[in-house]
Amino acid sequence: MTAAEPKVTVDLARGLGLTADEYDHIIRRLGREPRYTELGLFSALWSEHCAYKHSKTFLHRLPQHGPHVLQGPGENAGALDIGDGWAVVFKIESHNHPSFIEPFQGAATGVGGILRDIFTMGARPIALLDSLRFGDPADPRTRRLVEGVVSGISWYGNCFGCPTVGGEMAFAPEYAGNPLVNVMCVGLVRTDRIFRARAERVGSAVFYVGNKTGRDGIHGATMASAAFDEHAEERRPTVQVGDPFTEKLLLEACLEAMAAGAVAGIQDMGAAGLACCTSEMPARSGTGMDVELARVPQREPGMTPYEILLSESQERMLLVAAPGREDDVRRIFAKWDLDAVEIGRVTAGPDLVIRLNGEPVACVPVPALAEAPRYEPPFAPPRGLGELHAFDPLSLPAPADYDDALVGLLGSPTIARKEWAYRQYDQQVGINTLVRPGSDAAVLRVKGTRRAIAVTTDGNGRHVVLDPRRGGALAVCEAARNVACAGARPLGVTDCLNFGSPERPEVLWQFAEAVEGIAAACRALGLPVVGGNVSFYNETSGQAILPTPVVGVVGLLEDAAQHATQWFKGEGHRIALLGPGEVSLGGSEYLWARHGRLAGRLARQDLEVERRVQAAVQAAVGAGLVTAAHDCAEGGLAVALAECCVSGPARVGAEASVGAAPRADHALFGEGPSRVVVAVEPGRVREFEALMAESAIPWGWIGGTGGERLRLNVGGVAVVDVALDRIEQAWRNGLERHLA
Amino acid sequence: MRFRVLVRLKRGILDVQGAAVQRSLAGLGFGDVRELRIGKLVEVDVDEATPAAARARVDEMCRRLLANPILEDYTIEEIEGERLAAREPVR
Amino acid sequence: MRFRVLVRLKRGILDVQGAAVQRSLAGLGFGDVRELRIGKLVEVDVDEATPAAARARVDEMCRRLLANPILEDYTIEEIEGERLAAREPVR
Amino acid sequence: MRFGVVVFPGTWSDCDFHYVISEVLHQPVKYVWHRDRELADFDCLVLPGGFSYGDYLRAGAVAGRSPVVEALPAFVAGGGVVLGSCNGFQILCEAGLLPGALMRNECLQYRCQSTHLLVENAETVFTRATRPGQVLAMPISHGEGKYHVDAETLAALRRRNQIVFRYCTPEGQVTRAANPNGSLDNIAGVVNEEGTVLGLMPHPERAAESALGGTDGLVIFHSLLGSLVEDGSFLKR
Ligand SMILES: Nc1ncnc2c1ncn2[C@@H]1O[C@H](COP(=O)(O)OP(=O)(O)O)[C@@H](O)[C@H]1O
Ligand SMILES: [Mg+2]
Repeated sequence: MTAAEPKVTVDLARGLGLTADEYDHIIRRLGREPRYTELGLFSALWSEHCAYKHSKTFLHRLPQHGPHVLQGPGENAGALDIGDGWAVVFKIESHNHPSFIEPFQGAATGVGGILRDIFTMGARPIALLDSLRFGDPADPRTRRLVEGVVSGISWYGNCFGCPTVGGEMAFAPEYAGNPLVNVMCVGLVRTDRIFRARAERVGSAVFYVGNKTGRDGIHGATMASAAFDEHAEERRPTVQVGDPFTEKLLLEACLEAMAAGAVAGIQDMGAAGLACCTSEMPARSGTGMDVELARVPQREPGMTPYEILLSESQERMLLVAAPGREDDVRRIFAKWDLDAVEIGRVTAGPDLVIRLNGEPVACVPVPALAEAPRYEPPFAPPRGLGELHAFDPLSLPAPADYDDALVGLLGSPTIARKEWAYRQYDQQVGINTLVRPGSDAAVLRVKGTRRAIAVTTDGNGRHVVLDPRRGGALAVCEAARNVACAGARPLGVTDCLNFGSPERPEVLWQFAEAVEGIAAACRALGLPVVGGNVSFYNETSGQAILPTPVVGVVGLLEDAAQHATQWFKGEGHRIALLGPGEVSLGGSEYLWARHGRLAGRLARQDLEVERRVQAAVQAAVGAGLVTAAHDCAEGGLAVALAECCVSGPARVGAEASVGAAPRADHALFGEGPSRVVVAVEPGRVREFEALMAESAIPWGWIGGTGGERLRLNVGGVAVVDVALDRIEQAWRNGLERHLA
Repeated sequence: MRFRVLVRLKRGILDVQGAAVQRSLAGLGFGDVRELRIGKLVEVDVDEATPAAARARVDEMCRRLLANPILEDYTIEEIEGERLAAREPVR
Repeated sequence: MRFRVLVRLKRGILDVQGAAVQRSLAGLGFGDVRELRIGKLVEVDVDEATPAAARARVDEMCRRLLANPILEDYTIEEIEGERLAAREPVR
Repeated sequence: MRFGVVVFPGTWSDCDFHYVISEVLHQPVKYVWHRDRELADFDCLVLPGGFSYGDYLRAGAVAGRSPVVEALPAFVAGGGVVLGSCNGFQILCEAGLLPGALMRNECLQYRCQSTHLLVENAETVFTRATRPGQVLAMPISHGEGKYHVDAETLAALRRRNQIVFRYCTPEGQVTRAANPNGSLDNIAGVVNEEGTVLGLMPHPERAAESALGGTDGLVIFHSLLGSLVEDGSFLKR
């Protein structure tokens, strides 16, 4: 085998994605030329994906601390204390590239990966959310991607048995060559039972558990090395295939082994597989590891050390056993029909020693692998931003018929109801789901307590491209506001930063600005970022996606019964609009859906007002003063009101009026931060008014519920008067119509 | 003309189904199964002038829809018989 | 010994998946497909002394697990070749 | 009443049934491992939903041949009753303990949604607490729930009143639109000839608390509890 190993040169290193400088750096660090397998370790661990070479400097701007934080970034997932001895563990991950290559399996394995991140912390996953972006559904290729991705998520999540309770699905041509598949998972664990990816005690046995290793997803660079013999075709890296059944067994076996006290540390074999685990676990603990690859369960004959180390076969973990508990590990995994093989030991370090049949094939100091170089390449705003900002949306013609304009917007793919997707997802397994998909945030009870959590994801690439800093902040604010509308206090954030190539100055600028915005909003709202993911290089032939930070927020309800949903519950309720009056058509869904334009300026945002609005909504829901609460997001006030009318089990009409505006479309479809629609029963109006006064936020009554129509007046003029039936038709069937 | 398309996972791709079925068979006492792989069977009846044209047509269908080139290989066999699946089953 | 088991829905049972694939093919311009049915392919390698014994064994697997007699028929064919699915794919 | 909830590899509604039986109904309940054959401790066994063995071959096929399922006929002959929901129903059909088979949904997609069930037979131990013609709201969550039997068996099922639930509109109309998966005759649940084994695709355990959207699923449990007579046997139809 060693005979077939390619000679290590700077060209080979380049072929594996390392730069010439990095290659020199490796030689200096080792004091010699790396061996082939060693080079493989470096290429994987120093990749952008594992090492955050281009993003680490910026990510340090994000606030990571707070009173509830039990675990911040750096572990498999973050953890927050939610009281009564429970912690919520959560994280979001991207699987964009694999999903483009093979939508079904790519999305499925994305779900698998994030589930493992949660249960390696000792938590039982209780909810998934999927945040998706696709190109124009008029393109049949996009439709195939959508179908593949949604059915892949459905298959994996349903088979595994974790409900998918929320997410997003938006469409824009910039995602055509690069769809986004971000999946968030939330789990629950006792605060004193959180596990970490550590390899602390020297001499501890290191176990490989789960599925066998194949040549799945190995760095494409192996292809070059396989050209040395006639088995090139067989060695080709292959697409990763998900196995949710084995994952479910892994979950049960891991949690059982943890409960039995047989586990000291554990990590999911995700990106860069065994290479990543065997270096990251000792790196966190200041130890080393000595591993025998011949013991690794293999699915295919003749795998090289390089392949075994870099394989990304799914449903596998590296587990460090508690001292003397090796047999318990074996017994528990055998009970669940899983491989659990001792492949090595924790050593005093500092080296990671990889052997094949006893012979070392790699011997590298763990810190060298963990300390990838960091880059701070130049960044600069893209040209042309000024022109985009200068565009005045009111230079476009106003709609001749506002009924049609509203109905058209409601039926547009990004705004239409997403039931076509989420009815394919089990939303209830675990019997915790108090609010299912279809409201601002999903709400799940915490059994055995009075509490519940609210979860959501949000992000709007159009906002970010026009103003990355404000767009980043808006994503945090919208997600937190969604959770507040459900009645929860936002507790913490996980973020998935989807951008183009960081080697392009304008992309890196967008990234830096967006992170700055996210950080500012998190600080203003008191939200720590406890985990996340950076996905760069989302571009096809030089066309980058819209810069898309997706923000996941978890919030807490002290009383599960006091939650709200977005739809009107009955007639005769008064409708209030909370938050500032300023909106803008710049970057709005209306501007895109109706005029095909992405330009203009975003509305200003005051983070202190945002904080107070969220607190006011949460207090109003908590006190039982509102019968519905809905955030105004894409599509503005008109779409929010229409959704309040038709998204519930029974339709309820409404009439609302807003003051004079530059133009009615600006008032109705303009988007702005910090705005929430609520409904209040007549008997609670006084109490509600008192609470609003106390909250010191801008707000006002705008109308009432009742009837079979939605009527909207701007500056005293009736502009919209549509039957709910028409609204519902457009909105409920919109997505299916576009995907048909 | 009737054809049978056999669609199989490429070598090296984890055959989740096959592995699971092999394990269950072993549990049922069929430990003598050395290997088991699961694929798809597509039987198709096409209207074409010549057998060669028909086969080319089926091949095109495979490339366009029936097989996923990233995960699967396929083979095409011509079959005899009156109607699809009307042959005598074993039972 | 290697066998190929073809599992098909019984005649008379609506093959919804097959019909859907046929429709998609028509949408792609393959309107010349007269009929299309989808089934399962199970390729299995068993260790037995004689071909007859091996075939009987596979038949037993079908009856015990591989096919559901309420919905499905199956046929068993012996196959040649080195390894399962190692035959030359069309492409 | 002593309940057992059977756990196969890949089962996921086990914890939900366990929770409802112990926390909502306050009845004794234990988990039963799929390799167990010793079932004398139980009056009622629940085969819950999930993807046993991944459902990789056919839904319920592998679990239908497991030790605990092989022990079920004797359990039933000894006076026990069995409730199979979702994957549990699929398993009971695969094992031949109930007639018919469950095929891929006609829409070829997984469906998680609420459904309404018309009670066709209110005389079984599982439905005694209902009225004939009553409509129950219970959610479904499955990809393979299209019930199929041959014409002869269907006639026999009707004759013997073995069809217990059919999908219907909220008003009780058995229509095509109310059928979420293309099931023959809108069939959602059937019992064996003796009336001691019930299989249904919907999830009664997800309709057992008002906070989660309804309590209609509890009538099945209330029926069972009301059917258990003093000597520990069940009231026959
Ligand atoms: N891909 C998806 N998966 C699951 N739920 C989704 C998905 N897309 C949207 N939803 C749900 O549909 C509802 C509306 O989504 P969205 O328009 O993004 O709401 P909002 O603007 O209030 O955040 C939410 O409950 C959301 O969770
Ligand atoms: Mg949103």
